Amino acid sequence: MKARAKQDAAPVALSREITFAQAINEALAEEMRRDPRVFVIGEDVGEAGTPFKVLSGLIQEFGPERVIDSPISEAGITGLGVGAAMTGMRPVVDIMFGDFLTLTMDQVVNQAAKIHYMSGGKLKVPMVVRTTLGATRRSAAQHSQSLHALFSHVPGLKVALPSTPYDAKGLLKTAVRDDNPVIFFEDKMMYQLKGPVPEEEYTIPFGVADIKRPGTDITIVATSSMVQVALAAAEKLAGERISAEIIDVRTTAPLDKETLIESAKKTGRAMVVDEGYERYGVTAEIASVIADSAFYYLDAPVKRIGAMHVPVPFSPALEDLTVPTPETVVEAAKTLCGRI
Amino acid sequence: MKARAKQDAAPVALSREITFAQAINEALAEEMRRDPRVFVIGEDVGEAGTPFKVLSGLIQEFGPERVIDSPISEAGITGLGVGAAMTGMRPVVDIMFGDFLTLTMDQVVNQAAKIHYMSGGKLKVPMVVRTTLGATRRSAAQHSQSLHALFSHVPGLKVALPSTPYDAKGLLKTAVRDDNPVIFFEDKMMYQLKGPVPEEEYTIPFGVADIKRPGTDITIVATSSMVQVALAAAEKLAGERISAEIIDVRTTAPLDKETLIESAKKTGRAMVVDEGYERYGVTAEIASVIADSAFYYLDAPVKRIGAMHVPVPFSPALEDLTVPTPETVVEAAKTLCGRI
Amino acid sequence: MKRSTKPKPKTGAPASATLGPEKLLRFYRQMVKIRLFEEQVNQLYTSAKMPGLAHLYIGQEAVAVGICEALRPDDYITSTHRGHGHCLAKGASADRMFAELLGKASGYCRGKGGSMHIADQDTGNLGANAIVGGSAGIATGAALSAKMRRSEQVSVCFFGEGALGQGLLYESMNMASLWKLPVIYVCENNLYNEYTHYRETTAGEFTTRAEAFGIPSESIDGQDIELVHTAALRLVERARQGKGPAFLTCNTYRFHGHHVGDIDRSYYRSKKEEEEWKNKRDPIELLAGRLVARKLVDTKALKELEEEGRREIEAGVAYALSAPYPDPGEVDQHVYT
Amino acid sequence: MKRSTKPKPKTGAPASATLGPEKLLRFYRQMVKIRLFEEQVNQLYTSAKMPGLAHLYIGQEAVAVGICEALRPDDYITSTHRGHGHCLAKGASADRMFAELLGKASGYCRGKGGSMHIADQDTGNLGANAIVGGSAGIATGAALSAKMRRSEQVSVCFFGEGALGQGLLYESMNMASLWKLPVIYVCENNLYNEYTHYRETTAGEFTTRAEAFGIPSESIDGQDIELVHTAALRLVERARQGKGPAFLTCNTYRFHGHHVGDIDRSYYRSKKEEEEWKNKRDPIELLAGRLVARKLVDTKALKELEEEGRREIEAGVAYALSAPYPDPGEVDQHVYT
Ligand SMILES: Cc1ncc(C[n+]2csc(CCOP(=O)(O)OP(=O)(O)O)c2C)c(N)n1
Ligand SMILES: Cc1ncc(C[n+]2csc(CCOP(=O)(O)OP(=O)(O)O)c2C)c(N)n1
Ligand SMILES: [Mg+2]
Ligand SMILES: [Mg+2]
Repeated sequence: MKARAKQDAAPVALSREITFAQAINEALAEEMRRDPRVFVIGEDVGEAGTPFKVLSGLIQEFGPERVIDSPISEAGITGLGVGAAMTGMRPVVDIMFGDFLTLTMDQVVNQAAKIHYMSGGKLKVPMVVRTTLGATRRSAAQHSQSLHALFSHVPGLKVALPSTPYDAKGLLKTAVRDDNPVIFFEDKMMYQLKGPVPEEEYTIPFGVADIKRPGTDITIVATSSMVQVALAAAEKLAGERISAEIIDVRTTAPLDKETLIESAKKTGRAMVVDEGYERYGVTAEIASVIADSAFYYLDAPVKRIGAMHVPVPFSPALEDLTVPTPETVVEAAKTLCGRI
Repeated sequence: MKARAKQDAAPVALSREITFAQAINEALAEEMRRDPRVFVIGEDVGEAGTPFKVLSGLIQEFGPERVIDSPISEAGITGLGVGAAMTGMRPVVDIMFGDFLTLTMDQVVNQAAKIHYMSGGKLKVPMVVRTTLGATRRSAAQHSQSLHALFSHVPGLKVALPSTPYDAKGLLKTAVRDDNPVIFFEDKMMYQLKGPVPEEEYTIPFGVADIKRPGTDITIVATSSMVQVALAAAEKLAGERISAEIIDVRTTAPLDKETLIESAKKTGRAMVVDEGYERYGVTAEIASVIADSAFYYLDAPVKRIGAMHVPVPFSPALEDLTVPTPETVVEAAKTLCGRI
Repeated sequence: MKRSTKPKPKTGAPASATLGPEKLLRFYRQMVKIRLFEEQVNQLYTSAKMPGLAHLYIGQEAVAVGICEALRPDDYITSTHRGHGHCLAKGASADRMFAELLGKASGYCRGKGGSMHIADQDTGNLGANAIVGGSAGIATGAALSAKMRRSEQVSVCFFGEGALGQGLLYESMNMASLWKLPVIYVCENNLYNEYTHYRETTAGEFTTRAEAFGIPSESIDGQDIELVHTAALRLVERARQGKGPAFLTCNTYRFHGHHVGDIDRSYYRSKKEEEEWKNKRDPIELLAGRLVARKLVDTKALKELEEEGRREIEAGVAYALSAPYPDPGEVDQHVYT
Repeated sequence: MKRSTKPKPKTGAPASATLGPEKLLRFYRQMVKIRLFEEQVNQLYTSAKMPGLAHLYIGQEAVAVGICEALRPDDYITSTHRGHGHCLAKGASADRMFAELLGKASGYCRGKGGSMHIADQDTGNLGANAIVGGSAGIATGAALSAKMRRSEQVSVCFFGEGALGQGLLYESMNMASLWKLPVIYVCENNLYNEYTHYRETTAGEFTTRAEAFGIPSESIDGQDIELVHTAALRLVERARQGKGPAFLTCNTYRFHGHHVGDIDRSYYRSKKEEEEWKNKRDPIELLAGRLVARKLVDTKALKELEEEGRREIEAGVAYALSAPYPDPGEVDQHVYT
């Protein structure tokens, strides 16, 4: 299983700790209180509060008119979301497992992403699709994928991938306020991760990477729960006197190229860790961006670590081999730094 | 509009020239004659022979039992294809525009791609999804996309992108004979492109890139019609004494890394040209592969040229700006070679 | 989702209204305008002045006009690849539509959408859609939004019978029925999915497709604008009163090819069939005949109305032809807000 | 697609057959085996011996057994996330199923599929599917294939009533009806889509969903295996004779939670409802009662049959527990053929 290291210190001094799931819940509740146009639609989002219990309590506060239990119709609810968003509402569509996004692709890729452009800027689709990613839950091939690369590829979409409770709350609030369709990926293995989250209102802008741990020898760019894996790896690397700088992109679209490039220029070595499939995935874009702009500063090729190119196997004996772990990241980092 | 340069000399001396559309038609007809399990299903594939007239005549030879006119149900026909493929048939599913693949994603990504693996190697899905890509036809945002990156990302799928009539025929025959699901992309702007195709039977293996034009100064890797664009660019570059090696990957999955890397090592400069969106697209993977393995041989960062990150606009005044052209490739190549 | 409050009816003509002469003359004008617009589009195509293709609405005018005339300006419609008629009927003006079709900056979508994506927010047109059936969710979502906002708006989803092949339509109808959303599904059955007769692609009966979700469903002659309009008034009013969705099949015919380039049609439909529809079932001729028979107007007056329409169309196309293309710098605008 | 040749019937029991004692006893044994298998699965879960989750079929046994007993070994089924019952009923053996559930190399899918993806080609099981409704196309495609190969095979698509929310089902039924494909859609209505009652997600009546596509549709008591089996015999025979698809709703109930971890269910269904089904509508008890009442068997004999089943299950789970995991080298095998 992916290591779930405790999160790094958040930017301000904070005493309160809540889970990733609570952070999501709070963000939605606050946005729904703030803006009556915000509503949630999805399967078992009502009384059940989703199978992950992430939305528990929302229906009690906001009622079944704003927390809508839907039929098992992923394409349909996404389509309804698009139409509602175009006409003055701000829907948050809940797609239980990121794997089911495959059913929504036409509504997301051909409709939501393109309507603003196709209408010459007149119509807009302020919709959030909240969904999950991540393996190692023994859920097999159709409930374990990390498909964010597919959406990062499509113009008109924004893609957010929080890695801590703090980021989850701040990014989700930004997503709800954004006038563009946002695909918001939550690693289901992180829901119980605890971390500091202030009581006060805050949002986190899209397109601003976060240096989760500063370092000097190697840049490790990571996404979602791989940030936690990278942080765990950094801790081990520190023991071997390799100082790793961990950068969380937070949003793959928009991508904060500058922060990545600057770090790579500084350290001269870069790695990208992501739980999506490595081939034609997010690591390829990020590695290319770094390799392009930091070319003359790099001491070694940018190393990519993504998921193995296999449908996620059920057997624990196999599944754990398919995703990056602190150990594989440490190995790769050491090799990159010439320590093996 | 993308330049449609005449194709390079084919490997053997050939007198007969046919169009890309005819090559596709011949490949299917030959495979259907050879193997009674092969059949075609899609919208208007029968009497109409598809809107592009690519399948004209097939229904006359093979009858409506093997050239099946379907309802407008992209997900449905793909699903039927998967089931038929699992039970002894070899369906060729026709998805008129590559943009409509969004409707088939669950059947392709969650079913076709995974069934062989999930069943521990027992079931298989020998299905071909034939579809189109390419802009500059004034068809706007929902009929112009080149979505092959989405499928190249998914384990279990193979993705073929022929760039000449010769390759179209040879690769399609291979696709039909392959026991895995293959997504086969035809640039609709290339259907009238003519080129030499032998009368004799031949197939082209997957995962073998083709050096369409040898060169020494710069490697230009391209896909689909961008190979034609690159060849036109190479011709212009030759006039400026830059010798470009044009490599057609022919299949993005599997990818013939070796040929690309060897070429880049030889020339020291590499570019990737693809009509899909550049960000998180095919150029990112190919550039990363080259940047990784040819790192110590490269004189400059690998340059990527993909489609502009916008939904394809209708207006000709805008659409032509969004795709790579021989001119943009020439410019980039010259810059890369330090000539500007 | 459970709904407790029912918005009480406020507007909309009573469904039983007999259609007065002004209304009928307005229908005539609107239908003629669509006809002339489309003929002009065809000419732009054949004279190579229009980029790409277009799908003409000629023959189906009574559907768009009959329905849209039953709507409030702020009611919503979603449209299809064959969408010019819906767009005009909902109130868009010809000049900016032509500009859009020619890819000009003054087009409704700044030339970015073209024929298959014309949208006009000001008249409630949420856009044509080039994905068959692709707007079923959007129209239903607009109805959900109207209900949530208690705006008493109604949403109309236009689609061809080919869209009955798309699963999204059924997913959407299920939710519309469950939540009693104010949406009318208008199925324009013009007999063909591109080049294939609907009987080869469509099992069972049309009306039952919606009834399966508890949605009342009717099938009517789509060439008779009085019939279409009367049905629309009734169903729209019903929806506005919170009584839920309806499904209306309008049986019609496209007089031209699937798109402007579809000239040789003999392999999929007979000349005879085409002639019969054109000669006996032209919605404009049918209404004209009635107007004259009922002595509401004479043929000369009709001719004048037509000339008036022609002038509008000619001015519109002239405007569009001389309008400038968008600036190259617009190409990457509007990807994000 | 037009079909001219109609395969002539060759096999299959006549639909009017009265069910003899051997057949009923076999049903009993099969249902008990499924029940015991699932109880064992629950135990594996609660004792933390099984990775992940599983969706128990307990309470629905009469459906899988009643249907599958009407099929030939080479007929096809597609199954769901709640698929152990279908798999056993179609002929798979418990030991290799347990092995699969534990992720062992000797599992039906070498441990790669697990509970939600068990497939067994040898018994015609094309696989469980973790996408609700995801196998509608596959089952229909298998029927198309059978028809094209003139193999006289029939295909059964099992799904829960939640799958009525998925558009793919309607797209598939339309084609099955158009082309008279030998496929039976078996909708197991166990009242709940996960934690939501089907009335909140499903508009209209079940039977009309298929009738809308011209497919004959019936709704029966899914707890009465004689009823289920008799209906299945009739519909399967009809399909085999080339007379086309059918839709069969079996009204049933899952006695346990949505999955093994769904323990606190009071927020979505009452204890009372559960008890009533368990006490009065248990398909195994119902059949046992009849067998005894008809004096075909005594309770002692039934007990023995149960013990026999228990031994098989216990041997199966023991086998699986001690079976080895797949070699790490298998992880990237079978991605491609
Ligand atoms: C999802 C999808 N599949 C296929 C097409 C190609 N296509 C465009 S129009 C059309 C036929 C539509 O028929 P119908 O819905 O009856 O509308 P009509 O053209 O008759 O107005 C098809 C198949 C498409 N645009 N979208
Ligand atoms: C497409 C899709 N959406 C959602 C889910 C999550 N999910 C798993 S089972 C289930 C409920 C299924 O209900 P039903 O079809 O009635 O089957 P049952 O569990 O009652 O046997 C849901 C929503 C899924 N697996 N696939
Ligand atoms: Mg039609
Ligand atoms: Mg159920």
